[in-house]
Amino acid sequence: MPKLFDLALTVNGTRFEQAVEPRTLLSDFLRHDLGLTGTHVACEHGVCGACTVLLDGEPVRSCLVFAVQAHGHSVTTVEGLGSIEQLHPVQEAFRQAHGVQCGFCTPGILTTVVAFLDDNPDPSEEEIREALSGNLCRCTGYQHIVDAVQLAAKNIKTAHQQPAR
Amino acid sequence: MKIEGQYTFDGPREVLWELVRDPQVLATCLPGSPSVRQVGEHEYEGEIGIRVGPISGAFAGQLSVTNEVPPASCTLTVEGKGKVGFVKGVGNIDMTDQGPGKTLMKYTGEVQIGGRVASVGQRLFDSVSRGMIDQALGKLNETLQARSAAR
Amino acid sequence: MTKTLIGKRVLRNEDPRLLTGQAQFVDDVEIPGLLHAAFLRSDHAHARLLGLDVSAARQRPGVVAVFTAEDMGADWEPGPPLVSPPPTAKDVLFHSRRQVPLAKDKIRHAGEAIAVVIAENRYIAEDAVEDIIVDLEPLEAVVDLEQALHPGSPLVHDDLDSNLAAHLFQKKGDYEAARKQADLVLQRRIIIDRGAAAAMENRGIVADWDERSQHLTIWDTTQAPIPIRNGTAARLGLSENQVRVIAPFIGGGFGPKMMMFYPEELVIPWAAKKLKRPIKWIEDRRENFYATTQERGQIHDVEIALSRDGHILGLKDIFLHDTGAYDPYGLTIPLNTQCHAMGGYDIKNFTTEVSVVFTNKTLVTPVRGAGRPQGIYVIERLLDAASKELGIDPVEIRRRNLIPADAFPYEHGIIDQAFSPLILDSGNYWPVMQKALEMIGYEKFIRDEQPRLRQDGRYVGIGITPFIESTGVGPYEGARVTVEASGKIFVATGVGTQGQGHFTTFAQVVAEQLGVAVSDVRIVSGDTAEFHWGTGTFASRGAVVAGNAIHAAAVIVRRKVLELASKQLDTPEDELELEGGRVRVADIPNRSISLAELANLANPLRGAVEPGTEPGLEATAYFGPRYGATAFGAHAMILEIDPETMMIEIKRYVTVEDCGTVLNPLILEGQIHGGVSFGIGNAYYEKLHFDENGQLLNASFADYLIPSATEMPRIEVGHVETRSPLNELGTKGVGEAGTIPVPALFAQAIENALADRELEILESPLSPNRLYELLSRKEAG
Amino acid sequence: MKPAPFDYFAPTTVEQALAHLAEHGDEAKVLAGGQSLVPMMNFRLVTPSVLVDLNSIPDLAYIQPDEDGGLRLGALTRHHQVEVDSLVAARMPLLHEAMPKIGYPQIRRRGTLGGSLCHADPSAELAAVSVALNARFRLRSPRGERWVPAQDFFLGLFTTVLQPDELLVEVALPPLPARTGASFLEVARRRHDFALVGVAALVSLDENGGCRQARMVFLSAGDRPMEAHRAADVLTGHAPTPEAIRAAAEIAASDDIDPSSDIHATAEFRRHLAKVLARRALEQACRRAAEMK
Repeated sequence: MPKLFDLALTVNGTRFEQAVEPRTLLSDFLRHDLGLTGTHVACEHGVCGACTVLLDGEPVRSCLVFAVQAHGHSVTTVEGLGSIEQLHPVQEAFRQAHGVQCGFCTPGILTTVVAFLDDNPDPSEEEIREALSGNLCRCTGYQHIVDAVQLAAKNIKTAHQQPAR
Repeated sequence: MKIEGQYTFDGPREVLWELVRDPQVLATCLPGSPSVRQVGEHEYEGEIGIRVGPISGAFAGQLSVTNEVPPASCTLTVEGKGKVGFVKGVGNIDMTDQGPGKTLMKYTGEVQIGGRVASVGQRLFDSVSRGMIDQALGKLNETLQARSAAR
Repeated sequence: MTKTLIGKRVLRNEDPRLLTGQAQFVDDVEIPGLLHAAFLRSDHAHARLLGLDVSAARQRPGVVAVFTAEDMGADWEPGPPLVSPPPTAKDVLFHSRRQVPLAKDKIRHAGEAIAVVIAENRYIAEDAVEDIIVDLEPLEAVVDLEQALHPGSPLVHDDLDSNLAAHLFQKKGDYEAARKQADLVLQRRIIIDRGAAAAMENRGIVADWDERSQHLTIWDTTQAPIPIRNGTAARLGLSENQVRVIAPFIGGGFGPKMMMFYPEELVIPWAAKKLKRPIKWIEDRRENFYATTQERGQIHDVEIALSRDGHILGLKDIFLHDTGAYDPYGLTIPLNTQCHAMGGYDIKNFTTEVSVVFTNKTLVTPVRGAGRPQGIYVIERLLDAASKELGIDPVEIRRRNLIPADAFPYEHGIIDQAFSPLILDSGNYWPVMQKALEMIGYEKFIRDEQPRLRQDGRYVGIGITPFIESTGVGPYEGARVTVEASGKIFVATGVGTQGQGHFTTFAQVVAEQLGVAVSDVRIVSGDTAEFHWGTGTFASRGAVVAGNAIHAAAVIVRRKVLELASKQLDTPEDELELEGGRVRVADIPNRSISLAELANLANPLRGAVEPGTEPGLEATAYFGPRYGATAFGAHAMILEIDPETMMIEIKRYVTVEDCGTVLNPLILEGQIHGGVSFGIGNAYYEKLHFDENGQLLNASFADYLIPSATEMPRIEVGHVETRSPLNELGTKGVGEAGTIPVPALFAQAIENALADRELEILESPLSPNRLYELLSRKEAG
Repeated sequence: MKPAPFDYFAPTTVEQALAHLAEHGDEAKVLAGGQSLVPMMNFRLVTPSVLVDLNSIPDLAYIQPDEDGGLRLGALTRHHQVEVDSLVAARMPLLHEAMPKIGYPQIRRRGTLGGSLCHADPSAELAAVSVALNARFRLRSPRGERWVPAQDFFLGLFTTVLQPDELLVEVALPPLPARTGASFLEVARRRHDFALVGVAALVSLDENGGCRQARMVFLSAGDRPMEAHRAADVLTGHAPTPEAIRAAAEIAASDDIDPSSDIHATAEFRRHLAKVLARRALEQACRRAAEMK
């Protein structure tokens, strides 16, 4: 039995310390140890993107990262984006454009898109589809998701243009 | 999956036949060169360790030789079973003289792969099996050269 | 009453929870003391189970129990049949062989469960599965549909004298006579292969037996919670009220989550009750490819007889249907195929004969489309062949054969999947096709664009495919609508939901009647503690059957509300209107009373109520259609193929749907978009590759290719509305419409793009490699 | 699908990492980006008893210019860094063109240059590109340091010259000859799937537009990156006419590669695709070279 590893990391702004088995996948640690079940697991071999989280701001597959590798780093999950009362602009756009059906792939898509729009605030449809190419969705055919990303980009831009009070 | 090919050995057919009929020799040509135990008149057992880069698996293997027509042809059956799945290979080999000190071996057969390794590793089979066969025949040829030279 | 909500693009009630990671899926259920299960599955497709040694696994630290078929003792029995063979139809042969909880004696498909490990966590459970020593004697596998029926083929079920699972013959008119009149008779062999549903959420089940209250709670990724509850209670010797089945948020269904009972659904609740501990099993993706049902495998030998002017005189379709290792789902799929092989066409003479075949492959049950795409593929491929033979434009030959508007209801005289007569209830087909032609600019493309592109050396093709979809079948669904003391509305219904937006469309139906905001209507679906009559979400029936039951209940509640309000406001009911959560006098808006007040008045705590009155503003109602409503649609596509690499780009994609009354266009479009991407997968990307030994070679998302955002085109959706006379709302189902015609359309468009190669496509799915083979063969002659 | 147990080390220096490798030898696997290794571990096809994680070692991720116009890249440089780096775009257009074709966006955020090369997947873009660019690999072990040319690094499927106690620490890319045009093309089922076949091509033209040097390396066309030597000979020293290019493509597809069959493509189809891609890549590379002053 390999020895446990004393893991310390920040998730959605909160610091957690816990001893874990080295083989524990970050996805399982978030879901089962921290109870952050918004991050979903659908393939566990790095293709579907449902488990995408932000590791130090970078979108990564949490099923391809061991929890111990997040030691001393900061993780953002879908729970860290917005709340039911206060949706993140990207979440709000997904609601407005019906970018959600069963909602299982959605958390991984939201984290991917938030990072994408940070890098590329004014993307073309082609760039959006490329950015989404690592996230599989079986319900939507992606069209309303693409619309949602376009809407989010537009809303975020106009929000920035509001004169500061 | 079908396998088919040929290999020209640097040695006389009779010597090659002796080697092919000696499971201890054949074993040294298998991946991981297992030591084999005879368990039947024509059946042998051993531990095959297959390694392809980072992918490795121990297989409890059986080897049997049937349909012998000395010193020309026979059927080799290799079976392995391990945690990652199973492999079964049946090959008919046919040897003909190819000028002085040369023997042409033609082989045709069937490789069957199952379990975990089959369900997610399909894109590797073809090149892995071809690689292993080439490797095995290469080793066999080395042994043959040594044996012939020794004579 | 004027429609205010139905047909509006209302945003979804369920989204905020889904968007913030707050919606509960089965794998999100956490219970103190929860144990985790992993299954040992067969590496072989066909084998005798000679021995099983689980002692090492039982000894591993963290392992609580290991169970085999033997350990289940008398509780070991096959699952129940889901659908019985048609009682009515004659000439039916049916051998019912159902899946087992854990394999005993014999393995019938790769991935069949042999033993289950229950441990402290999933990691340990998987470690222990590797400790189990299983002794299997491999048998020759039954894989090929035709060889399976040859005498001397190995048998999937040793007690049968062949691998024939079922045989069904149906006829309409007299094909042979029609054939004699024909100017043209075409014969073709059409082969359609298997695909997976591949919902993003794998299956899962959590079972929690409370010894003190003697109560079992099950969270299950099922499309049919109520039958699961009833069946589980019966198997475990419990009363139905001792079992509660909850289908919480489900990450996509697409058919296989309707299948029951899966072995895991038989084993996990049994084990939880035996160990008196809560147990969770979550399928992993590899298991999903082996252990979750699949569909589509059929081989058709088909013949069509036409007159010189392109009228179809008759159709004869003899086909094989692959049902996999067991056949719990009866004849649903092949019946759908038979009913769709005539498409939306006026075909007077039809003979169809199916042989259902057992194979050593994963079980087959409906997957989005459920036999319909195969039927449409058959007739549409034949019409394309005929249009070339007869020199009639592909659109024109279809127009000439479509069922005319005045012919509805159109009775075919064969039975459908529900064993009721196949009757197309309503429709107006040609205008739907016309609209699709206009939207994609068919004329202009053929006349101007295609020749110009061809001159530039580009291979761009167009296709258009009409299709029908039988939907909204019985038997029935029900619902209970309640005005709560808060004035908000609570609705309970039995169907599960897998992303179709039921929480919103159902709320719209209720809000429409009771004059409240859609967001003030709370829907609970798929929790047997809330409502326990009904069957499930399948066959594109949710919005039709449950939707109409909810509508009926809402109408009764509205009546109750008006009755009580008219007393309170002492105004005749016909002068009252419901709006903004209040009932008010039409012309005196300030004379009004809130639903909340009425709800309290209807449920007083003291005082006398009139004898015979029911308390509360609540009603339960049921809806069961006489027969299913049939939707119609047409899809059109323009695609470009690189004839050197066989890479394909879909340039335009147009769909026009007639699914009767549209409840919510936003959600309808979503259903269509998703259906089309599913269909594009079926047509070009998705194929389950079983080798000659029954090994599945692509049990991962790296090798099983579902379309991603970079493969999907924009989809332009048009609507035509022909209300169904079969239900109050006038709705028809649409859940599978997007998927059904795509493979046929795709083949048509490729043939059109490669017109000068005279390629004929008679198979699905396709792939670049396959297209290359077909074209090379063609050139070799 | 959960990985088997292993012991985990996160050294903070290369020396520490080498010490762990020396201690555990064959039992240890190096964890870089993990984007190929971890899926195999989740499937339990790979079950190392020790993982040595390089991600805590600083200064293994860098892109530096060489005075001679070449580049040096640290082994732990993530794909995304290479993809968006302007130096790479300016000096190594072939590499720049290939980067977006690797994996998926999220994979490129995590996956590393060195990890991909050491994994030695014959369908990897980077392996083929490194051979085409005459890359040199700096390997370190407790025994010291050695430089290995990319051509000699890849031995076969997932197999390289790396010893169990050896670590790839740096990749050096020499400058390209004057008037060198590059082209990277691949055909995949979905945009980011393993390529059915791909090719990295470089063509250097002399002042009269003749072909001074041509280079093609194929991916998914054998058990390692397959360099088309015979095809190159056909072009080198001649004018890159359409006929010459066609002939070179034919030879590359028939003589220079050894593709396998799988469920997505037969060896025959792969040879066909190789021919088509070779032709298109050579044409594009020539065009780009010709446009240079």
